[in-house]
Amino acid sequence: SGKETFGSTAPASSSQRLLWCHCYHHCPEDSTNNTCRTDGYCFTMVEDEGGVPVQTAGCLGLVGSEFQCRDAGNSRQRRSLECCTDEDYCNKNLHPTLPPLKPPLYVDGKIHH
Amino acid sequence: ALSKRSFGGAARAGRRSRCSRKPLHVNFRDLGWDDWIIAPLDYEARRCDGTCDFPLRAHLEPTNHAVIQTLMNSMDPDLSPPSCCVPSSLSPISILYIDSAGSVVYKQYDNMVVESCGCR
Amino acid sequence: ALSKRSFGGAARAGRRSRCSRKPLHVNFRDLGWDDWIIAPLDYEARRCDGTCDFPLRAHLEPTNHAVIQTLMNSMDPDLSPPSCCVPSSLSPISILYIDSAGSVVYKQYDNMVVESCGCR
Repeated sequence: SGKETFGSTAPASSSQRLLWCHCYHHCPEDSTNNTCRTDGYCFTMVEDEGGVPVQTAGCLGLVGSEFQCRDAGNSRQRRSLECCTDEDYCNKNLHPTLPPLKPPLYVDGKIHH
Repeated sequence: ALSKRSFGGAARAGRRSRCSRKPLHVNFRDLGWDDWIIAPLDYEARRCDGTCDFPLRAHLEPTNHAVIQTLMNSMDPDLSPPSCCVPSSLSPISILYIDSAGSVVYKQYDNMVVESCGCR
Repeated sequence: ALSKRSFGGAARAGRRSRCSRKPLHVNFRDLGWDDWIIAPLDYEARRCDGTCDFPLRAHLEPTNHAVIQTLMNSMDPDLSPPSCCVPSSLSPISILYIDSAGSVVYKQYDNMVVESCGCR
């Protein structure tokens, strides 16, 4: 699931100012000190990887951000993503939590959902 | 020690790395082209490889379609494959060669070297 | 009877088809976006899929790099994967939606529908 806190300010690009974000795991090749820049949004995401919550963060471009920040409501991957744009490094203050586990479908007829 | 939430390492064990540039050394002699190419006889072309996972980062410059396709894939991989990691910007090289008339020619060939990769 | 040179049929048995457009129906309700998108609630986005085999045909508009990469792959698949079948031209759609301030907005989203595929 995704949450977009589009914030009061419009995305960076409309005022031609690029937004700095914190970046963990898969930063751009030319990234320094775990930072990146974008015309769109900073994000932080937590996803369930084999039972371990793994957090990543970085930059999303303005193109496609309305879709990515909302995420697919029923992604098979258990994850939660939040976007922000109000200030540089705003994703430092984002702490998404994993959505609850979906109850498994029991096929022996006891519990069906 | 890892915090309760572990930050993904550079490439988590067993997981294919994310879309990025990789080396690709092209040797024209190996291709059997040293009968018409004088120089260079090899060059670093690089290539793009790796996964295009959600969310597609800004530096991968995804199109709206690539974003939608990636979301459809995370909803149900059978619906659609993920978007593909391909060159998003390329640069030229110049080659000195002998043309079919036997003349020596020095020509720029566009889009020969990967400068950046993206998900499309 | 087959001539000495058999011309490949539309798709030789068991072989993945060549790079071309395939259907991809996107349903915004399935994506859980019917809480902000008013219309359309679904559209045909199409996608690109299939092999980028040598020689890369003209309609696939390969770059020089894609041609070189394809040749390297046919020389030795371990050297390089083939080039990838991706959208080469896309078209927009317009969406009527409710923005985060609660206003109804009608906006054109570029690059939402695949018009043609190419090898890159």
